[in-house]
Parts: sequence; C-alpha cells; structure tokens
Amino acid sequence: MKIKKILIANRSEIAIRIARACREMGIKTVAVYSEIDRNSLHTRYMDEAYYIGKSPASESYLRIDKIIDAALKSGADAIHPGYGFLAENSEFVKECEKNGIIFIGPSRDSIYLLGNKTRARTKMKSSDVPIVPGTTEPVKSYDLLEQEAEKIGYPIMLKAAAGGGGKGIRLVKNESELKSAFEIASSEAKAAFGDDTIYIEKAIINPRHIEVQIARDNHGNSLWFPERECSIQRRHQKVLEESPSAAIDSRLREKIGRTAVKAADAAGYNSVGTVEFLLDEKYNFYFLEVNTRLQVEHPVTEMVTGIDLVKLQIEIAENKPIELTQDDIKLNGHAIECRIYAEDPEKNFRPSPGKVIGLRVPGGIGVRNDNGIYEGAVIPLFYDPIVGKLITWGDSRTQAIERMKRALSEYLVKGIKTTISFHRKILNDQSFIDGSISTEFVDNLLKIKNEPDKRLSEVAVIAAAILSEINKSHIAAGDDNNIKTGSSNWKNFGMRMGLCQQCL
Amino acid sequence: MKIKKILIANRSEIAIRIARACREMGIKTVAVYSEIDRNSLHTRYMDEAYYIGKSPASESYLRIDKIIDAALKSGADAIHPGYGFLAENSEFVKECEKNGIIFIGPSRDSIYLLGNKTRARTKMKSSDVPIVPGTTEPVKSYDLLEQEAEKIGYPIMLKAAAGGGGKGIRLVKNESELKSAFEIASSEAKAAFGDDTIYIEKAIINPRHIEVQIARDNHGNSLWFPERECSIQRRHQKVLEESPSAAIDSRLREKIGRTAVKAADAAGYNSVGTVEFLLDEKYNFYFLEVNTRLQVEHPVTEMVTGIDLVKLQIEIAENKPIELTQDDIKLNGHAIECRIYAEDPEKNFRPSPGKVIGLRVPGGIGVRNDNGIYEGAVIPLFYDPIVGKLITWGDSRTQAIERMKRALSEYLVKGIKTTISFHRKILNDQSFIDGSISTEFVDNLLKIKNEPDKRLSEVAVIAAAILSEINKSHIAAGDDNNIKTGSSNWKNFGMRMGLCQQCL
Amino acid sequence: MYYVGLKEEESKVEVSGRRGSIFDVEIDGKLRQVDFVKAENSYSLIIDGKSYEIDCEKSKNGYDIWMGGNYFQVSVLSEAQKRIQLSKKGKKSGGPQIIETEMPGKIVLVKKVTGETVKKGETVVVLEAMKMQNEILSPKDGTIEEMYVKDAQMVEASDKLFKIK
Amino acid sequence: MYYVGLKEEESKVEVSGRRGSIFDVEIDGKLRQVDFVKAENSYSLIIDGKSYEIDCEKSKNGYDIWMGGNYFQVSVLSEAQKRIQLSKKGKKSGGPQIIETEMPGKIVLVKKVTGETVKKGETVVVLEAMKMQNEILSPKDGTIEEMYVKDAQMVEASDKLFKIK
Repeated sequence: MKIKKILIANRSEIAIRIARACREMGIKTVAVYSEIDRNSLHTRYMDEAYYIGKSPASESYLRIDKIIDAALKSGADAIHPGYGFLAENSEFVKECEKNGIIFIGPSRDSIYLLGNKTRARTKMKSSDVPIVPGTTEPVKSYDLLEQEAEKIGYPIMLKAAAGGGGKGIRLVKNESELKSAFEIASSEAKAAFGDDTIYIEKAIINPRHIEVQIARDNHGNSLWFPERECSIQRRHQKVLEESPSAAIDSRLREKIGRTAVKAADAAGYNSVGTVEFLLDEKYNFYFLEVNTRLQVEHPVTEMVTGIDLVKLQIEIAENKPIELTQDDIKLNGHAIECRIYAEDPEKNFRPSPGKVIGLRVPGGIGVRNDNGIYEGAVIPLFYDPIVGKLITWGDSRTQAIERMKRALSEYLVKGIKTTISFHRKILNDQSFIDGSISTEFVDNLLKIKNEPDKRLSEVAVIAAAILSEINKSHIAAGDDNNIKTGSSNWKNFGMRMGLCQQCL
Repeated sequence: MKIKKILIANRSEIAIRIARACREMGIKTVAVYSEIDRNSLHTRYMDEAYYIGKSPASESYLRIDKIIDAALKSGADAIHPGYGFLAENSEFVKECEKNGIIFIGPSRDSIYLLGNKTRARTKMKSSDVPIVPGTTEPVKSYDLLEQEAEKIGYPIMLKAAAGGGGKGIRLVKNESELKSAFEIASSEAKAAFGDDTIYIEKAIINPRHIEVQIARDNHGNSLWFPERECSIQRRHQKVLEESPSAAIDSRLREKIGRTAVKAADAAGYNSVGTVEFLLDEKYNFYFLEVNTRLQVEHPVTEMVTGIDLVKLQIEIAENKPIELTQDDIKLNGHAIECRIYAEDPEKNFRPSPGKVIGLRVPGGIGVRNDNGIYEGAVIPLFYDPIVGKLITWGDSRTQAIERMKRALSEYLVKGIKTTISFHRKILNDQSFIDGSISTEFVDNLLKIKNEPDKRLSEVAVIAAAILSEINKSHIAAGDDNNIKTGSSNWKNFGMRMGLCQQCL
Repeated sequence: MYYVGLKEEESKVEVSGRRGSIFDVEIDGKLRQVDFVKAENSYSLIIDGKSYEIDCEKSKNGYDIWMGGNYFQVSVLSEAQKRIQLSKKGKKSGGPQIIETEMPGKIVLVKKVTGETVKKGETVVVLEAMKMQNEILSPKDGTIEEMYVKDAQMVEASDKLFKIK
Repeated sequence: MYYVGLKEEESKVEVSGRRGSIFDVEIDGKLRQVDFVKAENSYSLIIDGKSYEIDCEKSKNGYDIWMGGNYFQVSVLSEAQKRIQLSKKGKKSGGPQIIETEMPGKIVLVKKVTGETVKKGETVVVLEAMKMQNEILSPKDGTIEEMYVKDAQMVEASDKLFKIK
C-alpha cells in the first residue's frame, strides 16, 4: 500500500529528519506537539500539526491515546515513531494495528522479542549468534543479583532489561559498588522505560562498540550495511560515531554483517534496524542487542552508501520488497557523526537547556547538518539533550576527520552550552586519530588537561581587558560565600519558560 | 613545493569555500578585506586578515598593489584569486611571479591566450576544436560591427572580448536593436573588465549551455569530469546548474570531455578550469570559451565525483602531478546547484542589498550549503549579488530535484530579498522536470503566471487580518502620488551603511 | 472588521476573539480558529490542523506575504479607511507620478529628456548597482514632465528620478 | 589599568586609546593595536594581522572565553578592586558554602544528612533533568551543615541544595 500521509510521533532533529524524507517522497506529514513545542521546528515544518498535551513527555509524546487520536483526525495512513519515546513500545504498535494505522517499524512480535534484552539474549543464543556472557533472565532481587555477580565474576555490567539508548546501565568493578549501582540503574530504568528490571553481563575489557545497520522486508529479503564504530561513549551515551570502523577489515566486515542478518532472520525482523555488538581486543564479537528502530547515528551509513535509510524504512512499511541487492551496498569513503548535546563540557556535561540566541551551522563540501534547532529556539529541559548532529564525509578517514575539525571550528551556538568543543578535543586526540579507541576512550580523554598555547592565552587576556573597558560598570564585586557555577540567567530562564513544579 | 600559507584575494562564499579546503589541508589562510567587509564572514574566518582599502572593488579587491603587499607582509606562499575580481587578470599573475608568490591558477600565458575570447577562438579553430561561427577578431568600430553582423546574419550575440561571468553580452535579433545593444554591452564590458572590446558570434537557436570541468597539471597529465548543464540563465547569468546533463549520454559525454581536454592541451593549461560549449538541437557542440579559474558551479561536479576541486587545484599549483587517472573519475548520482542571489524575483530581480536579519539554511541528507552570509551579515551593494549556493545530491536526477525542492522549502532569509522562490518555480516547471531546457528557459518561465491555490490565498487573507489586528496602528493611510516600489527601509539602510556619493 | 483585498477579490474579515495564540476569525461569514504565533522571523499558522509558515512584510496598503514559494500582495482597509475609499470613488487619480529609485547606485544612462513622450514599459533611466545594470521603466504612457538626474550621477535610495504625466 | 588573571598568572593591562574599532592595549609593558568588533554574537579580534574569533560570557569575576575549542576563565580587577583584594589578603575565606542548583529539575536521591561528613568530590544529591541523572558533588572536605532538599522534590534554578562547612 502506498502511504500518503505519515504522522511523526516525535520531536526535534529526528522528527525533522523523517519529515524531510517524506517531503522528498511526496508524502504528507503530520506533527504532534506538546505545550512547549508550539514554536519548535518540527511543529512548523510539517503539513499538519496537532497539540497533544502538556510539556512533560508522559503527558504528550508518551500518550498513546492522544497520538492515535491525532492520527485518526488527520487521516494519516501510518505513524513513524522516530527513536526514543514510543519507538520500541509494543503496546503502541498494538494500538496502531487496532486502528488500522501502519506502524513504521518492525512487527509487534519482533519488538516484543528484541525489546526485552534478556528475551533477545535467549533467542540469539539459541540461533547461534554469539552473546556476551551473563544472565539470560532478569535478576529478580538484590540478593540474587549478588549471587549472580559473584558467579559471573567482576567487573560486570548492570543493564536495564527494557533498555536502549544508554539509559539504565552501570559498570560495577567490585562488590562494594554493587548496591549503589543497582539503585541508580533501576531508578534510571524505571524513569526511562517504566520498568526497573535489571540483568547482568560480564564486562568486556576495553571493548569496541560495533553495530551493523540491517534492513529486512516482509518478504524475507535482507541487507547489511558497513559497520558503524560507536565506541566513543560517555556514560553509555554515544558521543561520536563513524563508518566504517578503523579496526575492521573487509573480511571481518562481511562476517559481522552476515551475523547481523542472521540475528534479524531469527527475530523475523521486518524494518530497518541495528544489531549491536561488542568487539574485544582479539576481534571476537558478541551480540549485545537489537535496536528495533531508526538510530540516531544512521546518517553515517547514509553518507558512505548513498542510501536514504528512512525512505527504505517507509518502503518496507509499504510492504514493498527491497529492490537493492547486497552487491548494491558499496562502501564509499568514510563518515563521522558528532552528536551535539545541550550540555556544558566545561562543567561536567551538566544539561544546558535554554534559548538559542545565536546559531551558525557549518557548511561546505562534505558536511551534513541534521538539526532540530534554529536561532531563537528554546531547548526544553523535558526531553533528551540532543539538539542536532553534524556529519562529515571524506574519501578517507583522515579526510573525514580533517573535515569534521574544520566544520566544528565553524559551529557557533550562543545561549546554551553544547558539546562542540568536546568534539574538537576528541578529534585532536592522537589515539582517536590513530583509530585505537575503545569504550574507555572518553573517560581517558577527560583525564587529560590540555594547556592552550601562550598566544591564545594572551588574546583572551586582551579581550577580557577590552570588554571590561567597554562594559565598565558590569564588573561584579565578587562574592565568596555562594557558589553559583551557572550563569545568573538560570533563574530568569526558569521563569520565562513558565516552569513550575508540576511541569517536570 | 608544499604551500603553507595562502592569501585568498576574494570575499564572500568563494573566499570561504577556498579557506575551507585550506583548513582541511592544514594550510594557513590570509584574508583581505575592504572597509565594509570588516565584519564579513571571510574576514573573520581566516587565520590572518589585512585591510586593503575602501569598499568599492576598484579601491580594494581590484588593487593588485595592496593585495601583493598583504601577501608579502603575511608571508603567504601563494595567492588564490577565487572567481571574478583578479581571477583572470594576467597583470596580477605577473606581479605574483615578480614577488615570488605562487598564483593558484593557470600560467600567465594560458590566461593571456584564453582570457581574450577572440584570441581563444582563433587558437581553438586552429587546434581542431569546433567554435561558434562569428568573428575571431575584435570589432573595432560600430560601422564594422554593422557590416560583420550583416555578413554573419541575425540573430547574433555581441560579446565582450575580455568577458566572463555573463557580463557584457547581448542578443541582437535584428539590425534595429544593434546600436542600443552595442552601447549597453560595451559599457557593461568597460565597467566589468576595463575593456570595451566587442566581437560577434552567430546566435545558436535554443542552445544548451554545456561545460566541462577539466584539470591539467604542469606535467601534462589531464582529467575531464562529467559535464555540467548550465542552460538555466537569466541575462546570461547562470541561475541553476546540474551535473550530469539530462541531454547527454555516456558516448557524447566522453566525446565532449575529450574535446575539452584537447582545448586545455592546446592552451598549455595547468590548473583546474572549465571549457564551455554550446550544444545545438542536433547535439552538435561548439567551443565558447575557457574559464581559467574555479567556477561558481564547481560543487555539482564535486558532489557527483566525490573529488574536492579546490584541493586538486592547490596541489597542481604545488607542482604535484595529478594522482588520479581518468578511470578514477566516476559519475555517481546527480547534483543540482541553485545560486542564491540578493535580488527580488517579484520586482524584476532588482538588487537587494541590506542586512540579513533572519537566516535558516536547509540541512539534512544530500544538502550542501556554500554560503558567505550569516544572521546579521550586511550584503553590500558594491559587489556581485551572489550570497550563497545551495547544492543537493540524489541517486537520480528525480531525487536530486525532489531534494532541492525540499531544501528550498526550508530556506528562510529575512531582511533582504533572494531568488529562493524563483528557484522553486524552476523546479516545479514541467519542462525542467522533463529535462527539456535551453538557454531560453528562464525567459519562457517568466512569461508564465501561476495562480496559487484557493486555500493558500485564504490563509494569506486571514494572516493579513490578524497582523492588522495585532499592529492596529501600523496601517498606513495610502498615498497615491509617489511610487515607491521598495521598502521604506531603503533610505535608512543607505544611511546606516554610511553610503555616500564617493562610495559607489 | 477588515476589508482584505487579494488580486481582484475582497474579503470581509473579523478578528473577534483571542485566547493566547488562538484567534477567532470570521472570513466571509465562516468562522475559523487560527493558532497564530511568531517564530524565527516568520509566522506559523495552524488552522484546523493544517500548518502554514508565512514570511511577511508590511507594505504600503497592507502586507506582502510569501508562503510555500507563492507571493501575495494583500491590501487591508479598516472600516474607517473603507469609508474614505468609498467616498473617494469616482475621482480618478491620474495625476503626475514621481518615480523614485528604490536603491542607491549610479546613473549610467538617461535615455529620455524633459518633454519627451514615453510608452509604458519603456526604459527611461539605467542605474548600476551590485555590478548589474538596472533599467528603470515608465509605469505608464505619458510625457516626462521633469528629469531629476543626469548621466554618471550617484543617487541614494528614495531619490527622485523623473516625473511623468 | 586592569589586573587580568588567567590560571596562576596575572597581567597588567591598560586600554589606553581607541579609534573606531582599534584599541591601543598595553599588556605587561608591550603595546598592541587591537581591532576589536562584535559580529554574529561573538567577537572578532585582529592583532598584527592575526585574526581570532572568540565567544564570550560575563562571569562572576571576569569573563568566560572560548577560542578555537579552548576555554579560558579570565578574572578582571580594576585598580580599585585590586586594592580591596590586597587589603583583604591574609584573611582566609574558609566559611561555610551554600551549594545551589544551576538548573531546574527533580531531586531523585539525597545521599547525605545534616551532620554527616563528606569528602571533596563525593556525591551529596542526585538531580534529574533532560532525562539524565546529575550527581551534585561536595566542593570540599567538610560537614553537611544543612540539607535544604528532600527526595522527589522539584527545584528551580538557583535553589539552595545544601550548606557545607
């Protein structure tokens, strides 16, 4: 069935990304928006827009009933969930089915199977896909947890069974850390997924996080794409991704790719999706999980293959057979993605919601911006801190890196703090340039203190003096008793946003 | 010789484009700027910046002495001229040579030969490259012009011998138009190139403007790239370009490509450059001229081949042999470029200098922005009206078109008028979509009046009423006697810019 | 009540109420609820779920509006203004017109002299700005009553060029 | 004359003259001509032909400056302020500190109680905002003198969290 109108049940950059594909395909788009998002780009970008509730996600973007209502009212044929929110919620898929709306993603059975990490591990183990050692059952109590941890041996990872997106994950190095890690992981899991179930994996030392984009249609045709290297993570959140991985040669690429397709086959998967693996120092790889949705980092794959994954995903949802064959998937050059988060890297990455008062995005050859913001946009504190993605392509990894450094040097965001400068640090790090990275990379990098050169320091001093001269009256007297690390505009911001206790 | 520092003797988008390549290559950049350009992006983008004079180009960007001075002061190894200004000025090349500075472009002999269109025509004729029928000598007087025109037969084109960039060109359909066309063409030629010499070409009916990017090094190695289709022109200024041309198959592509290399060989060319041809309705092609510089539309070639032409150009200037072979040049997909001019398409494309008070550039998959502006930028009236270029790539011409339409729909520039909406008209035109275009396309398109649909008209009416309600006091009383087609901010703009009679 | 004109058509539009960003608008008798907000130097309208982004500028008689690549010249009259307009009706406004330049630049060619007759659309003056020659045309058939500029003269925005009758 | 501090070093900087955007700046005895303009919400400096773009924000004691991916915390004292600082020297400012939250959010965990001793860098409170848990650490070794928040409490920006001595 040809889809003519899609409701996009998401916001910010990913909602825009999907709407762009729709617009190019001649498909009408329907936005849903919460109170604070009336002026957000996604609300204004689409052909239609429906208000679905107050700003907290639990009252809007997580409200299945309101989203289904908007879909019915607008006459949408299909719903695209993006990532996060309801993207991996099989209840939501059921409601779509009940109302005759196509859910753009895999079948409910696939989501049910893969969405729960312990179920998925059991299935993969039985389908000859290598998994990380650990429990294949949820750990029901803290006592059991202690026992299992002992059995597997430290270090271990605690993970949310309903997890994804790096939420509800904690590394536990020894028994003394277990209790506190368990509490935080459970509470994060509960907040993020409404389910605090935890399981254990053996922690692999210095692993790389490697994942394979796959596509599989309703007719059993499948494709795998060149792997993505996602080892650059902070607190289990990916920070920077690239394709291909510097660690993987074409033989291993094909082996992992075929394994990913095997995993998809085992799950009867029928959409685009991602099979995540850990790669150890001896190039053994282990199945981690399947993300049954479009992923934040899908653009790097698009850049090196020229294939629009969102279009492919929509076509699969239309029940079309995939027209491409595995031979059509050619690896062309190298791509890197930097996630731009509204976080302050100088202040331990604390969230930085607020109003964007200045914005200059990078441009030129080999640069792609997937953003959800604009000059004047308000970044609410209710949702994920990702505000955009910067992707560069080069004919080699070196060129992609040089181009990314160049692009980052052009990026200017005023009003909120972002991780742009942190990405510059990553790209200038010799281990990164050499491609010798693991999931430990960010922690190691954060320990290094770089001294800026003498001349730049002098310029900073001169600039401060001139600014003082220009704004003579603005120099504060200094106040030793209160520590206010944030800008004093915070309170104003909170008031402007009309934030109140009920809102959070 | 490895170039370590380049002075970029240009401004706006092309200066930024070149500086981007340099930054990716680890080459330091030196900007030069006129009075009005202190805050322009190119001045702030580079590692160094030197003031070279008042705002009129004749007092700054055309001042060979001041630019050479800045190059010597900064210790630049090389100068990149961009396009326009001094890019095809052999005097400038001579001064660079005299001062031991590498000119990034072809040799002085090549520029001398090809820069003058009549000299070039003579050379190509003798080298077996087909030329458009007409004079191969400048026409020295109006009387001679009348005689030659008679001999060749109307319609004819008058062209500036020192021409380029569409300046100093006029179509003359019959004798009665000759005198006025001659005056305007000569005066434009004089203003643009300081040389009012004119020659005649037979006007080819409904031609396509096809051009071939070539690269040739000091060692005689050469490459041709898939052709660019540049028929969409207004007043002999290119408006939209694409690669490849919908009219050309792989056999003809190779034939024109080889002819272009033959032309480059004949001229002993040693840089990147463009050989322009006219293609008639029977697929005969005729040499028009060689642009001995980087061209505005070079990005479409970069998008379909993945090759960075500016880097290639710099490497040739370093005396490196071209490492690529003709077999490395693969045509991948389709690319389109829309030139964004500061002109008002609703008011007969009158120039629209001013301050950019709002800017939202398109983004997402397959979109490239080569801009020289930013929010807050001032577009001066002293220079070319091009403010940026929007380029899209798709795996087919259809996808590139759909993507361009999508990208244009995202573009928002406030404060000045631009040609964005005109591009949307072009891309929605059935002849364009079918690929059946010629250099007459724009004139034909401008004759068509499209009626927007009823619903949009109602929305406009509603919006106007609400705005009136919000700004009750702002409704002007109406004044029948004075025709002021421009916004009333014009005068203020002039004053803010400190414009005075001496400035222009 | 506003009289809103677009091309040959005129609509009566009443903006009767407002709650936050929601305006009640009655257009030719039909009631519409319009969610109208300013964002990113443009305006966003949501009407019955349909979403529109418009770019807008005040013009002499109303608003210039751009929407989806279309351009609308909309005139707006309040009730008082409409009455004045009606009372003026019948009087022809065929008086002389003064043509001004809308941009600064340099006069490179004055093609007509005082007293010369011109046709609508004929070039009267050529002005150079941004390296392009711009032909300033006569807005109607008539006679040049006065020529305010000469060859090579520099002009500022809003300077008078010529008067035509 | 300004006393400008960066890390451990202090420079004496005199801004002695200005012609348009050109400032004469004397830094530790050396004279520099600095072309200083604001553009695009940032500042552009040209010094001896070298060009720098900086992003800048007023901080408590001076300015936070970002340049080329580097971050500088620069303190600035006028001559009068310098004199006050000198006269204060010797007095230790080891009094109690009140820790405030710099962002609105929800307290999801209070790990310490009044009277409990804490080490520098130890987690005292966990706050949730933008779907992430943020651990608020103790700035020094000491004792919690007062705890202003409790589990599940919502806080606004600048609300007090705890006092430490």
